[in-house]
Amino acid sequence: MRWIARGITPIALIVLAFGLMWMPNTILAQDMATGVAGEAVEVVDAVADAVVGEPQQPEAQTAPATPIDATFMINNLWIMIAGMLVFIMHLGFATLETGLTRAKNTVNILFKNSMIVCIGILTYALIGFNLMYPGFGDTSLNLIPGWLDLSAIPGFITVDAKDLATQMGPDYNPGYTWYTDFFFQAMFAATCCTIVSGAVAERVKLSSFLIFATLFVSIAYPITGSWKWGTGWLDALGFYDFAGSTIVHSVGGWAALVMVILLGPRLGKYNADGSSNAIPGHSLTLAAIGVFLLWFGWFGFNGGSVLSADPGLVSLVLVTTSLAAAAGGVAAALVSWFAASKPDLSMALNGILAGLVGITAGADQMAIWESVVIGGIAGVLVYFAVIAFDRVLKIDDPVGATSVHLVCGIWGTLAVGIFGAKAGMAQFGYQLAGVAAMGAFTVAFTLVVGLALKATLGLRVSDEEQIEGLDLGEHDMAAYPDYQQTTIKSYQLREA
Amino acid sequence: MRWIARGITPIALIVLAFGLMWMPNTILAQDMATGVAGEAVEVVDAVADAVVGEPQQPEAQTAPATPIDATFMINNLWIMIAGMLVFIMHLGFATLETGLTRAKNTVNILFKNSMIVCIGILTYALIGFNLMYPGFGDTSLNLIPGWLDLSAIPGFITVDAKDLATQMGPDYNPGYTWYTDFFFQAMFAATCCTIVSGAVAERVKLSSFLIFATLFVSIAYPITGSWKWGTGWLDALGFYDFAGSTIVHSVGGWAALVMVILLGPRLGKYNADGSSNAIPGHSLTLAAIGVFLLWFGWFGFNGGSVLSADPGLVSLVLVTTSLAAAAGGVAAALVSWFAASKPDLSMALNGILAGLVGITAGADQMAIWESVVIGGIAGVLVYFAVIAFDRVLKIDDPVGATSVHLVCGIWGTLAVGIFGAKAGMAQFGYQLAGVAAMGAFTVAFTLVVGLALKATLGLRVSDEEQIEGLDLGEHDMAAYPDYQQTTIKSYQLREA
Amino acid sequence: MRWIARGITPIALIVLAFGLMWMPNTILAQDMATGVAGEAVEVVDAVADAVVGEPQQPEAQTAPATPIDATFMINNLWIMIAGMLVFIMHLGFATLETGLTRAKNTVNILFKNSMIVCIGILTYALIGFNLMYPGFGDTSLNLIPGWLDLSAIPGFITVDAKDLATQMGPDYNPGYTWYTDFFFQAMFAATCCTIVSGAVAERVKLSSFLIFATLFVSIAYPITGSWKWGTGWLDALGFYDFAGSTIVHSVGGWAALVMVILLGPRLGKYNADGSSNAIPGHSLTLAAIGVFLLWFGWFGFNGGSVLSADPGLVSLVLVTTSLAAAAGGVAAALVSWFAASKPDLSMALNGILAGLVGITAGADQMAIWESVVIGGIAGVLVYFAVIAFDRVLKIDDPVGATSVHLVCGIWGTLAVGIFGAKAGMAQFGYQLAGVAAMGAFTVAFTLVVGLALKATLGLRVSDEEQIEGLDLGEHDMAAYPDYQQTTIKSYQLREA
Amino acid sequence: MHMIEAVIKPAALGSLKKRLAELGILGMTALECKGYGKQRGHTERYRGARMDVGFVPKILLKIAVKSDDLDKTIEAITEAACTGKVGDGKLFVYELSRVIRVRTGEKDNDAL
Amino acid sequence: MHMIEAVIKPAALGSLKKRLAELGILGMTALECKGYGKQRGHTERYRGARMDVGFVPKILLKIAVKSDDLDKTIEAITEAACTGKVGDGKLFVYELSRVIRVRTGEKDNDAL
Amino acid sequence: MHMIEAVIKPAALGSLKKRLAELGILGMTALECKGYGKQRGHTERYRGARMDVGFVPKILLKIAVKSDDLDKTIEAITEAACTGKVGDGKLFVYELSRVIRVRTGEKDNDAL
Ligand SMILES: Nc1ncnc2c1ncn2[C@@H]1O[C@H](COP(=O)(O)OP(=O)(O)O)[C@@H](O)[C@H]1O
Ligand SMILES: Nc1ncnc2c1ncn2[C@@H]1O[C@H](COP(=O)(O)OP(=O)(O)O)[C@@H](O)[C@H]1O
Ligand SMILES: Nc1ncnc2c1ncn2[C@@H]1O[C@H](COP(=O)(O)OP(=O)(O)O)[C@@H](O)[C@H]1O
Repeated sequence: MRWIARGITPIALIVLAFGLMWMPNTILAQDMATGVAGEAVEVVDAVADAVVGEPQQPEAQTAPATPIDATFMINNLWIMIAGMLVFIMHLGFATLETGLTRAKNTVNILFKNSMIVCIGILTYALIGFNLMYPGFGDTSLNLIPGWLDLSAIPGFITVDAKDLATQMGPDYNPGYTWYTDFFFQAMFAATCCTIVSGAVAERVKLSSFLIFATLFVSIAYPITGSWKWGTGWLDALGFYDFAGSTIVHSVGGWAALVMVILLGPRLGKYNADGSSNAIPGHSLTLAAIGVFLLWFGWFGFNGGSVLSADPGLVSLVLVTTSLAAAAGGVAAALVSWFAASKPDLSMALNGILAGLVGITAGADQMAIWESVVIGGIAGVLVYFAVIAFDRVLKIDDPVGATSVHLVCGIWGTLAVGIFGAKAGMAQFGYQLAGVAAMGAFTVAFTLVVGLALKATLGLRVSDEEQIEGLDLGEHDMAAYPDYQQTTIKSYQLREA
Repeated sequence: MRWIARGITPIALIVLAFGLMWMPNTILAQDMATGVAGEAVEVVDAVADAVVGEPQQPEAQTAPATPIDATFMINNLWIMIAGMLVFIMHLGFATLETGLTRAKNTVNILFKNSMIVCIGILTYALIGFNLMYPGFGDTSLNLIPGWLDLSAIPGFITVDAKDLATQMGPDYNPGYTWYTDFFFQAMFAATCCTIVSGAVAERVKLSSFLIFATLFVSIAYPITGSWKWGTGWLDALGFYDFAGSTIVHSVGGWAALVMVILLGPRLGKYNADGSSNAIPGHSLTLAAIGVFLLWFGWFGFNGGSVLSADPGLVSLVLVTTSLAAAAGGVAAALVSWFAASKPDLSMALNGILAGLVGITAGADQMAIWESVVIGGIAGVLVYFAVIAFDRVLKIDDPVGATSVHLVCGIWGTLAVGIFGAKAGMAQFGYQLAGVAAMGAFTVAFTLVVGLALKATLGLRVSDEEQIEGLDLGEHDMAAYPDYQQTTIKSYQLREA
Repeated sequence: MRWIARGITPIALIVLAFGLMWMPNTILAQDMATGVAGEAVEVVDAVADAVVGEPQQPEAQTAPATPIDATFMINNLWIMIAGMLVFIMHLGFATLETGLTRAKNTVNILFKNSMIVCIGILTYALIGFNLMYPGFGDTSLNLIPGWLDLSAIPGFITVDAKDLATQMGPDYNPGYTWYTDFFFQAMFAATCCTIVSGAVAERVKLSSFLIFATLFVSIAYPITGSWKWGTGWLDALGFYDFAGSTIVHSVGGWAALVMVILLGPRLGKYNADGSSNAIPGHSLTLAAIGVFLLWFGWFGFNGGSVLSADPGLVSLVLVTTSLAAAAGGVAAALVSWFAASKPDLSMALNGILAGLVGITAGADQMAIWESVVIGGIAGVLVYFAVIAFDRVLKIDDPVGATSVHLVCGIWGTLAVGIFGAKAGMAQFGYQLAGVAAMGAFTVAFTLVVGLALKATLGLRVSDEEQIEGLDLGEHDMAAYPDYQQTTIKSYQLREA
Repeated sequence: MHMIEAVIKPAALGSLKKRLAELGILGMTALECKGYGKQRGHTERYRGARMDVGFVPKILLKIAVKSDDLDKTIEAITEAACTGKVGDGKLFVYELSRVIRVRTGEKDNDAL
Repeated sequence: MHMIEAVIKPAALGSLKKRLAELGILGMTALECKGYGKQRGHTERYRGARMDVGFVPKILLKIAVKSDDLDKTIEAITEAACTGKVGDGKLFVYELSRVIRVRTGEKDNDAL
Repeated sequence: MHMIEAVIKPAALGSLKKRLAELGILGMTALECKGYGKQRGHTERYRGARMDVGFVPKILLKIAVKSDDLDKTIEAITEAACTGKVGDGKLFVYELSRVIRVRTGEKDNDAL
């Protein structure tokens, strides 16, 4: 009976989703298998037969029937590679979050992060992609034009009336095919959930979190995203967010903030007198690996957001991204060196991420020196944000997701109104509007879902489970059974 | 004297191989250095002088003499990048296998995995590549046409009569140069050996394993591979295996299965009453890192198997690959959640790999929903396969290689006859024929080599060495000398 | 007061650098924001508006105003990706160095490696890039033509008179934009510093090291680099170094050697009788991860040094690079197997790196068999070099940086005179000249800076801090607080 | 002089240390250990298999006290470590014949 | 009451625990330790250098027993842990002056 | 027979082992432990927060000796482990009632 209470809801939900995904499509799918995919496959065969099997038989070469435009191929190739780079960010998040939390919760964190990617991709195919980029389908579902457009939902990704041929070539978009578009955007989508995952780590109930994550990635993120990237009302207003300082990062940060408040701090985090204990993560090596991988993936996150392989723009974006990250890292390291007399690696790493988040909204708008300034300020901001959240606001965020993604996401979005080609009071206003609107929606959504979960399944594991670790409580597993763990530490002194 | 018994055979073999590789070629090589490579280098110089040294001197630019077709450049670039991605899969395998085994065998596993890559690339250059893609050379060595064609072996990769110029441009192949072809295929080749490496971990004798791996990657894999990808008899028959569900994965899985049976289970794995003990790996974090890296690399494994940068096809393959992986992960997680009341991370990770292996044979043939179904079924299959191998068949496979690569490799290959554009009874028959033929050959080959090794060097380390760990036994090293290992665990209870 | 002695100097230096970087540019920058960047942004907008927001609105597509040459786009794309691959080498170095040192110094090593990347990119933008590739600017600063040309320093990367438009298209260079050029070269620059970082690990004072690293990467590396890649006197002479066996690796190796000698060995490394103790690193898994990532990144390091996506050349380079790495790994493994009766993983890993360093100077000049020979010899060399440095010369280099980068860097550079299309006595002489000239400059520079630091801040932490670990001494942090460390080891026996 | 060896739950260490400090006992040595007793271990899972983990992580605390302090120390430990749940642990007390402080060579009660 | 401290080979823990359970002894505390004795350590290698590792991983098992149970417990441990090879380990026995169960405050024999 | 339990600084283990070997004492058992005493722990930092780490890593060395060897062993340990700085550690000595060598069943002094 116990697992029913714990497990049935997420399972039911996911099974339902799978069902929804297939049922309306099975009939259409039959056509597709012989139609849509069949067409694709004919092309495949033409190319593949010519190319695959006979590398040693030059005489067999036949060029693909219709020569595809080289520029289109390059653009498409870059966006696909960018999508892969964004994918590797999920490994970055997984190692970062694992490293910054305790060994006894490792299995739980890895499970959450693996599942978020899987669920994110599946639900984005099922509903998110079409919800975020509307414009087709039943206009009667265009409930509040520009604000809430459900018209694309009924059509699953490949089963609408659109001719696949047009989706696969430059007629769909000068930059990439429909599949490439989905691939790149789906990898983005899961990112915002992962941000929440880190903030709620070490005490959230697995089943509740997975339900929240599924709803967040399939509904909330696409709706706010569509306001700008789906050419919605914020886009019309003039709001600018190049690669998602707000659409991805501050949105994820807001959700993280609300969930953290609903959840409460980890056991032993705050003392009776209100003072705060540090609860160090179990491997700064893993954390550093995560930050390097995130930086690496960010080349695709920002560079791919050019949505073409335009040499000037993409290379500019790579340079501004790198300089902002570097400036953020150095700034946070120096601030911690000054403020605490010794340089703090965890802060330097956060500073790099802060710089990356900060430049994301305007990576294509900034000159070199501006990217350094934006990144540097983000690095300083993140230092004080971590301390403010931790000690003043008593927000217990084990990995600093709110400081990095929320605070620096807002900063980066506003910076587009301060620096770069778009700088100006009006633009600053648009940016503020975008931050506020998306923030408000996300906070409201998260509050509703979070409170509903709290009232039903519960959000928080028991205190016993927290002490024992979520790996045992939620998974009956241990991540590192061969190493002797040590429980004799300092902060136990204060846990009393 | 002891190392002679242990070490001399692999060394002799490898030295012999190196000798063979160089001796017949040294004379020809002289020509090459000034001829073949010389030609290459002239082009290099033309480009490099124009490009490298003088980024600040635009006036010095001279375009390469012969402008190369842009489409060819793009195709070639993608296949090169895909090869790099396949390379990183070896890191994925290394971390996955390391994570799923005990800390005391870590050095051994890392050594095996590093050496497999090195040996795989070297022997593939020496013999494998030409054996797999025959069609040139001495037709008298075409022993059984379509089945066993050794004609290409005498010519080492760069020293045959072929004109390099034709090998470097679209005349060789519309997709890539000869070097690119070799690079991509060589990275593939080592993969099948790595599958065996995981299954035999924690008790196989290093020297015997390295001999087996060398023979397997340089002889067995290219022969079965050539039946399809070398345009052999299975290709003629109609067998379809897009990126190697069978040619790479089930072949590796069969070899793993035979070796595991020859080797026997690890000490303490099975009790007197036949019941099975779990022997947990030492780091689920490493295992998760491995799975993410494998997924990342699979974009190149499947995406590169299009053998061109065709926008529609490659992006379709990336999407089907991702959705199958996601479905496999979710399915395995849910099954374990239902079956064992708590979700099992090791199973969820296996499920992701299962989905990837499953979609590999038909990644270019499936519609979105079909890739979800194939991946989902693979995720369920892998769960029950792990349990069946472990508890019913008493096959001790520490990393689940047989479940993931053999079972799901077969499933994926057959799925091409059930789903997608090629679905049909006839195709299903061809798929079955391919699976059976390659399986039979691989089992026979592995049995012969395995039994020969067992009778001579021995396959298995001593029980003392197993208890102490192969790191000390085979390498006199410890992987983690700074951490206190813990030996006080549960399953010792049952080892008695 | 204590932190002043420790921390103020590097801070002052970096703050100064930041100041220098911004001050002269702020006024110009205003123009830039509306001018240079503004222009860039107009193009961005044109493309982005057409592409980003409206994936579902095919009618909105407007191709970029000026269609960009496809070949240029491909070349540029490859160099950008190669830059990303070089970036990931920094993660490779970080994990390799962390793995090969003790757990108590992990935070310090990760901090150094993170900061080197950040500082390297920032200073390379500030001064290094222009110092390395001179040719513009105030000719009065061309102090010793071809030897020391400071003319480019006054102009920070984006603020000179050059028209951005020409920098962003094929007019700047047939291979890539100015930003791409900077991105790729900046990622290279930090590499040489990282080499030093590993060699001085576990006893160097953080502040002193950071000052040294900043000066080295911003001054010394660009000066020697400009002699060849900046079309300086060594280039004119005929010296050839394709991707930096000398310009990056042996230069880094010389600096490492000098610093190690100035620093002295770690406590407990050498006994009173002159014999040497092994001080094992804390995770061979991390070391192996590092080597795989470095190999992966080397595809960009060498492959990108073609400076175009030329299919024949880049694929040739990928193949020679892989075969040299493989041969180095196998050779070092076999030598250690023969010499010590059991195969040594740490040596096999070093052998892979040795092969990579060895092939770097002539990766585009060698035939397949030559790359195998060069890599194999490098693998043998590195084995004996490690032992010679450690036991004969009493150079305490925890990660073997001098053996890998200095010895094999020299070997690889000289190999261009022995093998490949350029082989010949004259070329051998040029190579020797290049090695000697860059070595002499680097040794002199490092001696001056190193002695100055030794006399002022000091180079070495106190013995107490060494025993306690630099993580506590320099950072007040512990990398792995959840694991019980073990201090009961063998070599303590000899520390007495 | 007596040595008290207390096997306690890891979570009790903080309060226990505080409590002992109040008593003026400022020296102790702690070791990671694993206990087996009435408190049953848990079940772990791995790749579909279950396994019973008999041992539970505990801390073994060694506190040498003057014989006069023995009773009050025992009392303090018992109170601070007691949650009333199975697995709270045990105290083992034995006599010490000598105590020496390495640094000064002080002996017995002077060394405590 | 006596405390038996047994230094044993890690591989012997399983059978030993089972054997003690048969005797009705269900409480014990285990610690990771490293032993130095007649069983010589091994040689390790690292980057071409050799080093002698003197200490061998062992388990230190602490079992408090009623004095009546002492002999049979010792016998049981000796049998279960003995492989006849150097390094099988040693048993050290000392008297306990007190035993207290934290949870209940039970004392001495009642606490065992 | 006596058991000497020495809490020492990790860095002292090497010289101590050498010194004991000179005395002919070749058996010992070492455990990782963490000590709390006059030697104050250090302050650690993590993400901007400070925390006091009270426990300092030490080694707990157990050496069983024949009673005749007790004095000279104590002396040797004290000398070898003494650096004169706070935290050098302490020796605790107690009587053993029995010693058994598992492999041979030898008892008491014969087992040492
Ligand atoms: N006879 C014994 N000898 C040594 N240690 C024991 C003994 N009995 C119990 N212990 C230790 O005390 C711990 C707590 O004992 P347990 O029976 O689980 O709880 P409780 O005494 O609170 O009922 C055990 O985990 C074990 O470490
Ligand atoms: N005098 C001693 N004091 C403490 N522990 C000892 C002593 N002698 C032996 N030991 C422990 O007993 C273990 C086994 O002793 P050893 O001499 O190797 O084997 P055996 O007694 O079977 O010949 C050692 O590893 C050590 O931990
Ligand atoms: N009363 C005690 N009981 C158990 N262990 C103690 C006691 N007092 C000290 N120790 C151990 O001895 C170690 C050294 O003691 P400390 O007071 O720091 O140094 P010193 O004795 O050299 O002044 C401590 O870290 C602790 O492990």
